[in-house]
Amino acid sequence: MQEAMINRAKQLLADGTVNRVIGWKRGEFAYDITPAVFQSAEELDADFVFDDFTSANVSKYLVKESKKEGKILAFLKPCDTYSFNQLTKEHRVVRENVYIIGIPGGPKLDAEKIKAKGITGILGVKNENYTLKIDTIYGEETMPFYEAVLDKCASCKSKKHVVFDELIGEDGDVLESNRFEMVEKLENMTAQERYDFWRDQFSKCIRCNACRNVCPACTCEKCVFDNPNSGVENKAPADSFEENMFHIIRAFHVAGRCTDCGECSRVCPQNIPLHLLNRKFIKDINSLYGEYQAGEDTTSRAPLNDYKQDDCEASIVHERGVE
Amino acid sequence: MQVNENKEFQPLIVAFCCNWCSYAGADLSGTNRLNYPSNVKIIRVPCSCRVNPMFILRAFQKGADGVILCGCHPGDCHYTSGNYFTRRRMTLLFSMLDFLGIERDRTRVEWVSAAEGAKFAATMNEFTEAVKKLGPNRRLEDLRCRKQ
Amino acid sequence: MLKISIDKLDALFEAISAEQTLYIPADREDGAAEYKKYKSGMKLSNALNTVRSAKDFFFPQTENLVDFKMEGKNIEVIDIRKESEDFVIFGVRACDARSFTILDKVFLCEPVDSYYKTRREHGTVVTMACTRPAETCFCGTFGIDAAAPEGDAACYSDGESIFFEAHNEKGQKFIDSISSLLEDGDTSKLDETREKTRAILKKLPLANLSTDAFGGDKLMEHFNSDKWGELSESCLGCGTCTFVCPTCQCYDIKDFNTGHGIKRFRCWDSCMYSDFTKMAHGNPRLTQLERFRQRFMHKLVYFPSNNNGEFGCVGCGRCLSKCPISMNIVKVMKALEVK
Amino acid sequence: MNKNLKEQVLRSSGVNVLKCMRCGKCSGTCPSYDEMEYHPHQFVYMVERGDIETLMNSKSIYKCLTCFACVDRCPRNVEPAKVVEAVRLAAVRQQGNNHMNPNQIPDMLDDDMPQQAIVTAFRKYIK
Amino acid sequence: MQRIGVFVCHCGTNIAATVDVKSVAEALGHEPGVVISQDYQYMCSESGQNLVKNAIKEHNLTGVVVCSCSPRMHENTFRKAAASAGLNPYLVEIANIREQCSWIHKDIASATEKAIILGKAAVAKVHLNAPLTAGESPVAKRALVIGGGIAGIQTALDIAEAGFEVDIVEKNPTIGGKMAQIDKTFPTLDCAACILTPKMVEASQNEKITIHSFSEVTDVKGFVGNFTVTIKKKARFVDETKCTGCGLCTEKCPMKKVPNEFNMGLDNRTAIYIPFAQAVPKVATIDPNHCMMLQKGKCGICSSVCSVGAIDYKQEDRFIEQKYGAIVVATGFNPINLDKYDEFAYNQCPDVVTSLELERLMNAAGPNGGTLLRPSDKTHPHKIVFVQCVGSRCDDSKGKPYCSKICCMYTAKHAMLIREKYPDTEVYVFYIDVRTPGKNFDEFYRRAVEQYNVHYIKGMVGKVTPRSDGKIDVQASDLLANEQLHIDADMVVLAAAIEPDKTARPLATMLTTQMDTNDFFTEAHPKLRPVESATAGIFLSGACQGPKDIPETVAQASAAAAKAIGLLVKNSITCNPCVAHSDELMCNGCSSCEKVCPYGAITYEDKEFRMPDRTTAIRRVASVNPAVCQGCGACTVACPSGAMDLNGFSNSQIMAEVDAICK
Repeated sequence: MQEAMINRAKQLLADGTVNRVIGWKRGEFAYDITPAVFQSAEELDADFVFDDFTSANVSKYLVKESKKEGKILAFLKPCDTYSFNQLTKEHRVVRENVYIIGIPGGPKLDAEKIKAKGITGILGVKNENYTLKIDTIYGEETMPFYEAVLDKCASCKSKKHVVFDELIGEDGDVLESNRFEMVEKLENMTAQERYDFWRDQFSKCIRCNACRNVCPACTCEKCVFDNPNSGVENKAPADSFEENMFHIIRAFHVAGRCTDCGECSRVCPQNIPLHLLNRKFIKDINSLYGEYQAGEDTTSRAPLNDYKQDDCEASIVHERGVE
Repeated sequence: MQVNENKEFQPLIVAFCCNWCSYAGADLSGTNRLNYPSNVKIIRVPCSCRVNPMFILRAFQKGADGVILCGCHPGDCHYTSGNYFTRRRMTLLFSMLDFLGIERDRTRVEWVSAAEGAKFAATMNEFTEAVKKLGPNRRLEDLRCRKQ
Repeated sequence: MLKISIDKLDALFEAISAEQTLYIPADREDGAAEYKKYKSGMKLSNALNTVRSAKDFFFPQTENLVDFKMEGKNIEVIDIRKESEDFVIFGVRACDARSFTILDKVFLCEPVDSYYKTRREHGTVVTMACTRPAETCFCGTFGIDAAAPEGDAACYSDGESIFFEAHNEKGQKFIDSISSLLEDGDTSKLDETREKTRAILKKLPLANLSTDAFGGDKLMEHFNSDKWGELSESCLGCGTCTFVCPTCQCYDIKDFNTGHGIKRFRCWDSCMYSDFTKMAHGNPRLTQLERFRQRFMHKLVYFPSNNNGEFGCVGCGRCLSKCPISMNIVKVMKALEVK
Repeated sequence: MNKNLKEQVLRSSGVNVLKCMRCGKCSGTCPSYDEMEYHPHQFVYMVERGDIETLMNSKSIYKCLTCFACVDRCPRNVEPAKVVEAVRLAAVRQQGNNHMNPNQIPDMLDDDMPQQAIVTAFRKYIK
Repeated sequence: MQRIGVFVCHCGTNIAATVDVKSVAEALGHEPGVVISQDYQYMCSESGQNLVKNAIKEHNLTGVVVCSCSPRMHENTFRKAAASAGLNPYLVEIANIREQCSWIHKDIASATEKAIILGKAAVAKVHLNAPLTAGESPVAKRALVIGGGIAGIQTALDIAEAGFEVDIVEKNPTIGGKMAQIDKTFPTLDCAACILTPKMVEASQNEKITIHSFSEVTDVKGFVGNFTVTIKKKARFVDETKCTGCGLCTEKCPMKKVPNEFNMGLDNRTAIYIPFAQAVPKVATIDPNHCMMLQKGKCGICSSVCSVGAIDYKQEDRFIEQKYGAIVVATGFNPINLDKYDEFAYNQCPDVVTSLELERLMNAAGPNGGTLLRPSDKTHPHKIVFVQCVGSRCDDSKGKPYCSKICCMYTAKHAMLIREKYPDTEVYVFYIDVRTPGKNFDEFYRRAVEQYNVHYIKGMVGKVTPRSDGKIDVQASDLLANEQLHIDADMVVLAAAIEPDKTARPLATMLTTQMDTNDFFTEAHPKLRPVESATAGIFLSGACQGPKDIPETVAQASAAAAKAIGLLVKNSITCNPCVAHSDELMCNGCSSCEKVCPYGAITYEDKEFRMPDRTTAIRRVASVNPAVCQGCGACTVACPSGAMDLNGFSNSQIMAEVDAICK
């Protein structure tokens, strides 16, 4: 796959279709892969990588890249295409300036999950028949592939590319995923239990903004939390309220726009399951206003920018679920 | 004289009212001398759709124990569709607050027309009682703002 | 050397926490470790290191500095500093221990930061030697010996017992306070363990990372390097690296209106943020390239330039594992040292 | 009047009888109209009123051919045939223990009787 | 530094009885920024207002807070007072301590405490008030009427009567619309042509009215008072200015087999045609789909017979651009397509017709010259069945959910006319309900029953089956007799539901007006603003807003005209200054705000910006048209970056109020 991608990228660079390529660059170890822009065939040969760890969603980079001179080739996984489409819909990327090659999605691996098994000193990771052979300073270790899969991939919603100029590999389908399981589980807890759960999670927050800055829906020119005139600007949670505030408002601002790409939870250094907030909104929107998948198209009205005269009343919150 | 140590908890209620229906409805309940607790403080907004979730959280942060949002009945919005957006926004916001374990009865949306002075007063009485039962807002408060 | 058997650690922690507040690295539900206030039954984490560094103890993420009270049009200033209590941080790794030295250079030089100083004076740092370094470790690059950590007192484990060694008076006082639980022990197995650790340290993938290309005098070589563009391209501008870093010490001071007064507090800031060092005239570093460069130039050039060659990094490797897009100081150093 | 019966009919038919605007198109289109004591529109109305027992006791429930003409043509998607079927089902269920026993059948059994008819007989006829 | 004046009103005892106004004034006097705090018996009285005015001048106030009755009562009073003292009127805030405090609370202590808090909130808000100036925007003195039916004609005539230029855009070759096709009108049974054609002629002769027939609106830009509309004048291949309407070409045209839409396809017309004798403008139009010259390049007869040389086979669509101050939508209705109602055999049997087809069949200018004959065999029908509510009042999947309103009356009319003219004909009307509200309407229907012996039967027809003997079997249930009927009819007339014209939806998009799910235009307020759309400057006339009969249509047409005239007489419009505005540096250009704006006040433009990182970038940013924005604030919440804010109710102002109340 990696080779096919490099070869196609070289062709497109050579025939002038694009003048650069966005993809992933290999790192020091097996897993520390960085999104990068490649300008030449040599750079591609030297550093371009596509493997079980290339999980980063590069669509957000295209906000800036697509406004530069010339066309850029972007390799997008199915989940990334949803993000890209949503950005197109919101006029944040210039579609004409991006040549999209759809590539197969995950499941991708999570180095944290390998480390959580107590495996340290990781030098290399190989997938042999869905068993990971991990070469470490302390000898070789093995673990089942699926135990190291990223959470976001474990509950993958779609293998379908919703936008592309060409595909490498085959296009897949929208999947029946179990992605709302944990949301449901929380909904069925008592309010006190839910409160305790989230307090436990949010109290870990260090407001590093990784979730926000990686989020392809959070592309504001200036975030309200960075804007001293917004009245809610803050840099660090000085109180539990501010932890709540940041995550509620962030989830609200991306409600109906979040494609559920799962990057927020992937990058959280404190392992806060932030995607649950987004999924709660998605689940509510689906059940209250009809199925809606952000990024599926570029024309539909976002649920929060739309209404029906017979929408349910807000009191529905009082009438359902567990108190 | 005996001083009552256990003073009854008096919640602070912030009510956002749209200028055209609910604020007028509140005025009407005043004109008709319909009582509701002085715990309720009204903020006038042009339309219920002007109310940003940030305002509601801000009220809780600064010490409110309950926030209620009043607007024109669906279909009667002065701006034709404002309250429809309000309804979706607030449904989702309240659902999220509930999801985070914040007591449901601290927030509410109520449609009150300019003619419904009695409904306004009744709603405020009911809501204040409901919040009183919940006690002070502890789950969504900013400790720094707590009054000593 | 004085030692205690590992199975008696509970008793040790109980004894320490009876006297003063004790913080130990403990495992969280999600598998990561963090410093927690010791409570009975809590177990010392086996993890190599905590997600957040130990700097929080002396330089917390947010901290109230002073209160103002407004009565009508009058303003009253209230000093809210309270008498601090003594505390012990147990199990600090060599890298984090060195980070305190670096923070000291910032906060204890004139004008002395009294908030920091008070906490530093009341805190006893008890370090723990590493035995299983990870691939992300490169403390050796900065002359740190993970098998012989600094701190007021140091601990070493040979797998069965933990040995104690005081480095200063405060450390000695700490060991004295628990001496009833300690016994004299044979260090031959410990020496073996240490040698083994040192051998592993030499084999680490980043063991050969060198600081030769950096230092206070290398400003002109790197400042205008064309590598910065490429390196910073992927940076999201979040503050993860800064906030998990044990040596990052930038902060902002802000006022918060509680409704019945003003709280002036300081909180961590990150040079990666777009409004970092925003001043009346505007912002001196307008692009992510400049902000990105600032962070690494500060650690590798400016800090040594102001502090007799000491680098502003301790090689703990937190940024390596936590950066959302895996861009980090190692990649920067490797890219810049190539001419 | 039996409120549970009404509930049962509404639930098993899945029909919202309140949607009916009483246009009578169902009866206008019904091929079995003349055979029926109660006509499709009456079924809908009587179910709305809760008068289920009368319908259950009427032969009309077996006269409906389930041709679905009424379902197809009802302007308001009320689906009267489903109501008829639901009443029929309610009647069948109520027969309960009053069904014929299998061992009673041989006496009456005609060799040429198709099997399906025998099974239907279990449902329809009481002792 | 702010210098704020606080004025606490006693309102006689209305406030002072339950609120200790002195201590309110005292407490607010200590608030930051407050330089003077006074109480007075009646603040709204002249001397009270003078108190405010003098204080403004004396203390050079930068803001005024009046603690008094509801702002809905006296906000304007105090704003005017401030303005007369030289303070911007929008620097005045009212704390409502009467309706929302003294009148609802009995306990003096708690009422006073609350009054102080409300006052503090107002002070906190006024700190952040900005002086606002109401903008003005000029009004183009010309109206556009889209649709040339009776609604459009009436509106145009009324506007022209008031002295303003009006353009009518009609998509068909002639104005007149549906009413021109109708034979008689209820409840008076006078001839439709007799009352309509004079109006059509009046419209064509009125100097102020320009008729763009065979034309369509293709683009609308701008806003109230200042619309720029592009009109496509479709090629009719006949020079309108030359054609005299003599009709020679239509006689000579060899292509005579084109279904005649004016007669609902019941007879044929020629390829070059004039829709009907009284057409306005009376000029010929070539139907390019059937003209042999345009299709095959052979023929040219019309051109050779035309004595004025009006035929121009090379004519192309022309586009004209015009500025308008007001736009009236009068796009009307159409009967629905009956394809999906198989049970009525409309597509199988020529003798099953719609009501509009019946109008033509009975019209003297219709295909049969006014004699009612069956389309199939041209014989007299002796038994006619009318079916009501075909496609109306249906579940969404089955048809239209609404009542088409006009069918009951025109069916009564048809039945009566038939019985009058052909007394040997039996007429049956199958109805669900007979709905005849309106002046002289129910009397009309009763006449059909009592005087003309029309058989009204309650029950919907279930099935219509054409028989081989030429009769039509109509199967229905008589709900009152509780029996099923079979009627062997000669003709069946279906009262098809009516729906808005297909051109309405794209037009609504162009106009940024709202539509309901049935594609009827939504009025600004269902009760109080029934002829205006929510978008300022766009008015609604006739059936485009909902099913209507002719009297109602004409009434609404005149009402819409009155509203349009009310706008056109103004030289400029004063805009509400409390409008939204976008901080372009923050704006993402994501279009969220545009989606929630009910007025179409937000547009986007690509602007060049000097970015914080010293680069220059073209960015898509929102801009709010202050003349169109009504200040609801929906956009401010839809905007994730907080770039949108609302004058007079800004984020910081509302948060300051929240803070003050929660102190």
